[in-house]
Amino acid sequence: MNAARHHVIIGTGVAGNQAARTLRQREPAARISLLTLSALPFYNRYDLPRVFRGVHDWREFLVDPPSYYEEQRIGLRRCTRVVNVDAKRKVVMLEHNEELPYDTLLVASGGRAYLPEELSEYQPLLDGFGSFEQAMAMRRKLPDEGTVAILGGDMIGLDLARTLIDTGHSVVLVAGKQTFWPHVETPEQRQELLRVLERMGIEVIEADEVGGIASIRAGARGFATRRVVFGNGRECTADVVLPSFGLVPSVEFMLGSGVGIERGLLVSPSLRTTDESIFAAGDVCQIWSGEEKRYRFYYGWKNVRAMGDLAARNLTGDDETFEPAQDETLHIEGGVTIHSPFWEYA
Amino acid sequence: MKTQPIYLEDKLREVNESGRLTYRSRSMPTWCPGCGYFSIVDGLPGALNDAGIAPKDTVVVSGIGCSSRFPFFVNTYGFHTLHGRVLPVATGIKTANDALTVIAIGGDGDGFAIGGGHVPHAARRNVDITYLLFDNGIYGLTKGQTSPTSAVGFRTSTSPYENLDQPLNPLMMVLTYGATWVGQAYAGRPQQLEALIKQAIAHRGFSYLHILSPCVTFDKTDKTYQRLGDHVVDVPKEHDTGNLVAAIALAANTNTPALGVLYRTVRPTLADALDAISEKAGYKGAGVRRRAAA
Amino acid sequence: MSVVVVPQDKGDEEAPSSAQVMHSEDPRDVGWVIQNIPCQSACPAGTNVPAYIRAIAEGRHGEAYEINRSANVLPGVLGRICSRPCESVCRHGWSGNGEPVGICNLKRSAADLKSAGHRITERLYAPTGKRIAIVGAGPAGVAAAHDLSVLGHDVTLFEREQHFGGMLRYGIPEFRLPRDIIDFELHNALRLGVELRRGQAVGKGPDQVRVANLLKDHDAVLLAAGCMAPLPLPLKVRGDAPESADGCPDVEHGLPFLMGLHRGERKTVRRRVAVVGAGFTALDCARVATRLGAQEVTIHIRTAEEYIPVTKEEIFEAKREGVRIKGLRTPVGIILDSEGRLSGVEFVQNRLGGWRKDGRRQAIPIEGSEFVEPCETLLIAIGQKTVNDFLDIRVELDQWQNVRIGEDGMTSARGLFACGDFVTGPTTVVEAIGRGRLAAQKIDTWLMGKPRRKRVVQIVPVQEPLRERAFDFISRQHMPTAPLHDRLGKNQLEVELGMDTEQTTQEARRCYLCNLHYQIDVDRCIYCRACIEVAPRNCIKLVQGVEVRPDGTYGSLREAREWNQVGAIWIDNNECIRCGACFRACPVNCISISCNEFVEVDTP
Amino acid sequence: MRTDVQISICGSAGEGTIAAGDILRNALAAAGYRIISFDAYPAEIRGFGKCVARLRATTEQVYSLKEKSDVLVCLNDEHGIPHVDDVRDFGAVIYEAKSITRLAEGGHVSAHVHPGQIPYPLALRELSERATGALRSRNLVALGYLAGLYSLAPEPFLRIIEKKFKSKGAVAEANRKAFEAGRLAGTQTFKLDMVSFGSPSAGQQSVMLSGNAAVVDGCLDAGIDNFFGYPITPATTIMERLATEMPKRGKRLVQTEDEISAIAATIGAGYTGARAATATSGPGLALMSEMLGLGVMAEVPSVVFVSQRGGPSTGIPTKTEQSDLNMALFGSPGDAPRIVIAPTNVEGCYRCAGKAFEMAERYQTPVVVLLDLYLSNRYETVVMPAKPPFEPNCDKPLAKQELGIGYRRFALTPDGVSPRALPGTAAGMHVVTGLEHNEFGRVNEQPENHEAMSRKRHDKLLAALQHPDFTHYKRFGDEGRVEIGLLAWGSTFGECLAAMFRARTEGMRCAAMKVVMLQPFPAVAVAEFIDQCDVVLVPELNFQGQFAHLVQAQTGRIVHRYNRVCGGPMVVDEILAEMLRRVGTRRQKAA
Repeated sequence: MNAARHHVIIGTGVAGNQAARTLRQREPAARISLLTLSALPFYNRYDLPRVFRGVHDWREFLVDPPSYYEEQRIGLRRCTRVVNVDAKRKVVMLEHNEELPYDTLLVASGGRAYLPEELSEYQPLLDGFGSFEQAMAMRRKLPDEGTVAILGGDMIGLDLARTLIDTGHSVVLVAGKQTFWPHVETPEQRQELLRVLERMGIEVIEADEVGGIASIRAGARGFATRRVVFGNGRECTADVVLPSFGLVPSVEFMLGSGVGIERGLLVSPSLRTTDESIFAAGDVCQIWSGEEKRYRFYYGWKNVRAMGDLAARNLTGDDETFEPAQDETLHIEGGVTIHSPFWEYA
Repeated sequence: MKTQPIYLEDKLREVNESGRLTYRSRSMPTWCPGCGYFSIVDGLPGALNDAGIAPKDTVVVSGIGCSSRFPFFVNTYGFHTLHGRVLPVATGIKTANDALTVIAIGGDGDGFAIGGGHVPHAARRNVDITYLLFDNGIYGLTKGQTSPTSAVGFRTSTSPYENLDQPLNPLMMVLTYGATWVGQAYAGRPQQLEALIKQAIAHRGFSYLHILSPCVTFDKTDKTYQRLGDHVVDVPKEHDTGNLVAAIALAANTNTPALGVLYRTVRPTLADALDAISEKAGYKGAGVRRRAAA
Repeated sequence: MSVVVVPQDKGDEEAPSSAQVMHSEDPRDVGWVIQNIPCQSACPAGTNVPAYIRAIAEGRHGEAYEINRSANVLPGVLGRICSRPCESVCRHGWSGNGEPVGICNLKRSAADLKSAGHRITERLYAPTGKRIAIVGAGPAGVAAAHDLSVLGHDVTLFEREQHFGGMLRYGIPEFRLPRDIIDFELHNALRLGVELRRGQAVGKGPDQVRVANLLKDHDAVLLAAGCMAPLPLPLKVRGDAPESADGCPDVEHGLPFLMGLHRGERKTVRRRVAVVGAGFTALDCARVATRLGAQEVTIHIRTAEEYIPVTKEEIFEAKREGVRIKGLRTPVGIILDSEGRLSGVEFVQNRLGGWRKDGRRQAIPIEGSEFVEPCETLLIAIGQKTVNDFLDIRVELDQWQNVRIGEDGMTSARGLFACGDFVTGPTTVVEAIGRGRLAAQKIDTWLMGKPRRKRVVQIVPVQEPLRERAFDFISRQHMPTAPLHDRLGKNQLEVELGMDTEQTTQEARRCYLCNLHYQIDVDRCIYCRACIEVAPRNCIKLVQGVEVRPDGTYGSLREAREWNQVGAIWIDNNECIRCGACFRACPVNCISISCNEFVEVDTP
Repeated sequence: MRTDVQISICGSAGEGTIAAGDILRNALAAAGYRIISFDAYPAEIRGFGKCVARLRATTEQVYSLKEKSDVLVCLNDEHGIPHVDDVRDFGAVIYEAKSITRLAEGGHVSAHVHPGQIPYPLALRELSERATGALRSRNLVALGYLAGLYSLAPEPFLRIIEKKFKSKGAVAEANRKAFEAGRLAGTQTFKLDMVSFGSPSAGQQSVMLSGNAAVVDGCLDAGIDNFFGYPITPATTIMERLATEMPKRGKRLVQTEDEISAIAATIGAGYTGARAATATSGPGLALMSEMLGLGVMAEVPSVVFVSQRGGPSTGIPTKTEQSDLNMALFGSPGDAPRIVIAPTNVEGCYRCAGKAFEMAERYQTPVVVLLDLYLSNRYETVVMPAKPPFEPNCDKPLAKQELGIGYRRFALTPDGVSPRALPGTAAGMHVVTGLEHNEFGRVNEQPENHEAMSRKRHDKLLAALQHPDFTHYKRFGDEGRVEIGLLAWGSTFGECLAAMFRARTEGMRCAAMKVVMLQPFPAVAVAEFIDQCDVVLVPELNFQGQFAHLVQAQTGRIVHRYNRVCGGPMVVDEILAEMLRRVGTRRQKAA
């Protein structure tokens, strides 16, 4: 009967996909359902800056061809939103009003871009870079040599910035608390790092808070369409404004399930939530760290993939604990290039 | 009027205990939502149930058309025959076995167009069957063409300008054909409909019940719930159901269709006559068909 | 007591004659109302929400205000600071239906938009000559005083503070609840000759009135002294100048902090403020602190943001004002510097446990996971408890050391009643008001020897659907708020500005009017399913069975898949959103609508 | 860029599936694309019947649908799910985003979309209600979405919607709103599929016609005078359209009480020299068979359009089949030779309809035009000839001197056709009868007379094999000797043609021949074709191989049958597979 188990995985990011892969290897007969909000199969989000290098066919970003899921008998459910999880009945409720029963559930819903509450009223004027669709949308909005204002920063945003500079666009970075998220840097390091960014050709503005964002009537070609005003009176203009303040875990749909949640899903070092048959992996979970005596997030695709793999193994009988797969130190080489583990993917 | 609360569980108990549901088949009727036929397919079981006629002793025969889907939705014997040929087949069934309650079902087109030639003969022979005619004045199954009872001026796909032909008056026809029980009902009045079906079945001889029933899909102007609801009246108290002329007069008034029993008389049925013959011919038995029935 | 609001006095619409109105006590009708009007059932004061929202939608704001008053005497107040138990159960918020109706905001709108010359309508009872003393002029006391005075009793209200209102006035900051609103509605509540004794404490001390004497001079005494003592938080003190936490000027309890502020004392905070606690009080402290000029304000909670009993709106506004919330931590100590000033708070890391009986989440400290958060001011708002040491007569207490009351609302001492937070421990304002009214009812019953009023279901036919399907697509109206930069340093500036008439009407239209009861007359139904065809939800069903619960409410319908099981076609009122589509579609008019709601009538 | 996009819309009959397909194909045709389209709908008008509207828009006209659609629109889950498999990789699946009933696992379309297909959830119900306040217009929302997603110009759609619903006033407005709402949603959707429309084809303006509509145009252009009919699927639409068009031309149509009456009246009208016709399906033809015999015996022109459907008896009234061939050819008492022709595509419907009147008149006999549901109901874009290619009068001239006493209505002539005097002709008075008669029309049961007359009635038809300006049969594909030949009739030929071309691309030498004239039968030409093929395959939509029988009987050659009664059209891939199998085994034998 174990063979016929139904493993449901919420999220097709690095973690979810790795988990599916591992599960299939370990339980050839099991049913595996992979749920995602995306309309596309798993693709490499780290690669998205390439849309600015002329790659516009989503198939170029796929990690596995569509046939992979059929061969592996992995039920890939796209455009599917989970609205609730009934842990007692072991059922996932989908937004379109379908009930999906599971034997084991792995939550790998990752995180979405965090927008500070004080900026929430400007939402309509802001762009995103979290998906292929958003990336293409930004690509279409941005004229050649156009300007992107990145609010906050964070390593994902900075990575995009590198590409944009490279492709002849200009970047204004409005530095703030999360500039090097998820790295934690000392004030000294910070100054050093910002200087490197400037050397890369990024205009860095240190502003305490954004006082307002306005849309300027788009004039002749090349005219900026957004004006950002800061608390300290300074201001800048840009074609696209990209808030980039790190990620917040997507957990709303888990509130009804009764499992422990703080910012993310609280899991043991073996990635088990407070519910026996529900695990979590990736950016969505806060893992208890024995030595640090606190729940903490581990970012970076290597960690996330390791979590996916570990969760799958523990779901199928093992009981191992999570070991970070990559160091998170940020260092500068020759005073010119920044090295972040979050930029090293293959 | 006061809005009296209705309590579902009470209603359900009532319906279940009545036993009428046992006369329904399992398959859901597939007519368009709003179709008057739903009312009839609920009425016949009710009537049979009240009359205490067992499903096994009932045969529902139909021709072709929306109405003729009927046998599939009742839990009795059923014969879905050919277009217009319901009465001959029904006659055969009844002639071969008196013990059966035979209900013939048909629409206006099936009964008075292609099958029109059969009606007089079933009537004059006084075959002991009940003919429920669903009159919606249209060919529904073939998506809305004029039928023999479509009103003059009525527009359909085959009379896109207007229908020229005078509508038949089936009631007057069957009255003159010599039907021994003639009544009229309206799908929008389920209780009365059910009562009339019951009487028609109880009648010994050819009983004809004309049922006005709206087609919500193809008739937005003529036989609508709105118009029928406003115009139907009850057969006047003082009407003498033994008076053929009075009955014909009632039937002639199509502006305010009279609901109820129009005519009722007693005459030997086809079976009676045939048995009389075989007795004349010197047959001594108690009636071969009755034995066949046992 | 409460104004009996029936759709009789509906301006334009022709009023149904009393012949059409029927009253029912059938448990199934009672059950229907309880089950089908979730907002009213969830309201501790039993506010007839659909009735007042319908009044608003039809532009009768004054009437809407009265319908509110009939259930809770302070609509304008609750319209601002209610904890909104109703909205969390609103049918419009059910999965697939969108967002709940802004019931609370509408309550406020009714108060804001009623005509200037609005006159209060109340059905008064003849004087009974009975004298009643009430201790404490908080929400519970005031509600009780109002109801009892309406019932013809002679009420005296004792309040320790200089002004009435209790928690309303001293616990809640002005930017959430302007004082003139409190004054106005308290006046209306107590205008029926209630004798007011301000600054008159009840207790054993000198120039304090003794409860024993109150009992002597009155037919009944009601204790509604609330829950005014902060829960103590044991904290280890570490640092260069060890002394007790109480001595430290930078550590203060939230409630006294707010009360002091509202008594007019000058309050200050230093650069970084830590607030511990998870209730409205904690949030208020934090938001006051930002207004007093703190640079960095953080609320530290034992569980997590998702589990704290505060409305999302409050949390959102607090965050916009820069307040941060950190979870899974319990304060265990404070660190003082050489001057004995606060330099940090020591916390222990928690993990989440199961759920407590009260529906709150448990937090379990983890051995040896202590850590320090630097800060210069600590405000402790982890809850309140009752004080009953002022009682000079012995009464039974429960396990939480609160006064125990019986079914009849009376304490172990004859004639001495108690209600509100004083009995239940800390709850919400609307809860307190509900309790106060209940107490009033019980006192009245006890004094008069029998209940004078009873609750019945009134059923009034409604000619046609009162809604359009389009209303269901109106999105929830957002409460306009004061610009962020205006708020700093201004404790008086009200943050929520109130909705204008247009917004109000739009929001009111969103209400499904759950008190409308759609039913199919099974005997006249022809099973044609025209209604199912137009149904916007899975709300009309072919049924073969239904589960009826002991309390008269309907459980799940057993749907029929086969024709010979179809006992009836039925409108599932639980799914029904009162859009009226079926009513309009039925070809034989076998669908009827009635307005079913609770009313109170005199007992014979 | 060339266009070849196939779109399927499926839902329950009540959801306006067919109407949506109709608007879509007309809009696309108006936009200048070539269309072939075939809908399947259930007998129940509404209720739970499943139906599918399918259309293929191309740059040049084609006569068959593709295996897999590029786009699928599901108006409801239950009926949509089975069709998801018929969508190609990187194609689009559009479906209702939310269900109002609680679904069990797998109850929603999204659960069945292949990883290679692109899912497009669409809030059909909500958009329809928001736009119109009712659920009715879901189908229009879906159309708008297609237009938005694939950037199709809205004008043709709006024009068609206006036209289709103008009689219904408010409905048109509601539908326009629904369409616009859907279109907005479409333009706001990020298009991820690999489906796109090229610029439409230039060239002559084509019109969109169904097989039955083409028949009607043929009748009208050939100058039909009278029509008598009784409703029966799938022939009804012929009467419906004629009922609109004939009065405009002062011509007369009567809906009779049954088919017997319909054919009787038709023959009656034919007797007076009018061009008269009736239309029916198998069951109706059965009722008519005796009357047809009378038509043959009395040598009265009449045209009978028979649109075949699944049989026997009431059978499968809403599915296609080619199983009435035998009845059309032989179904009458006695030796009753009549002309039977069967078009293979919509344009053919037009030509055959017109030509049928010519033949009936010239050879004084009933002419049966065999269609089938697939051909009657399918739509194609057709380039209409500038002027009608039909002879207005084909009556054999009647010389004055032949009249008067001794006028021989049934004179034995070399070609067997006797000049007829129409009622009203002075000195032409005579009697026609169903009884055997002599040249004068008087009853005569003498053996030699009966033989002579039987031969006359038979031989006069042979001339039809040379009937001018008419395609009796046609060969396609490779010339000369071929490995395999396809021999087909009626609607099936479109798929055969597609299969044949596919086979050639796969390196097979092959040809396909269509036979339009079924009686009299072009035996010589067909035999010749058969002799040039290593193997001959006869695909047809009946179980008995009725056409294969005919071919073998008429040519004495052996052919291989390929019979399907699947209720739908032939499947190109299956024909191809069968060809490969036949050729394969042959090649093996050879090797």
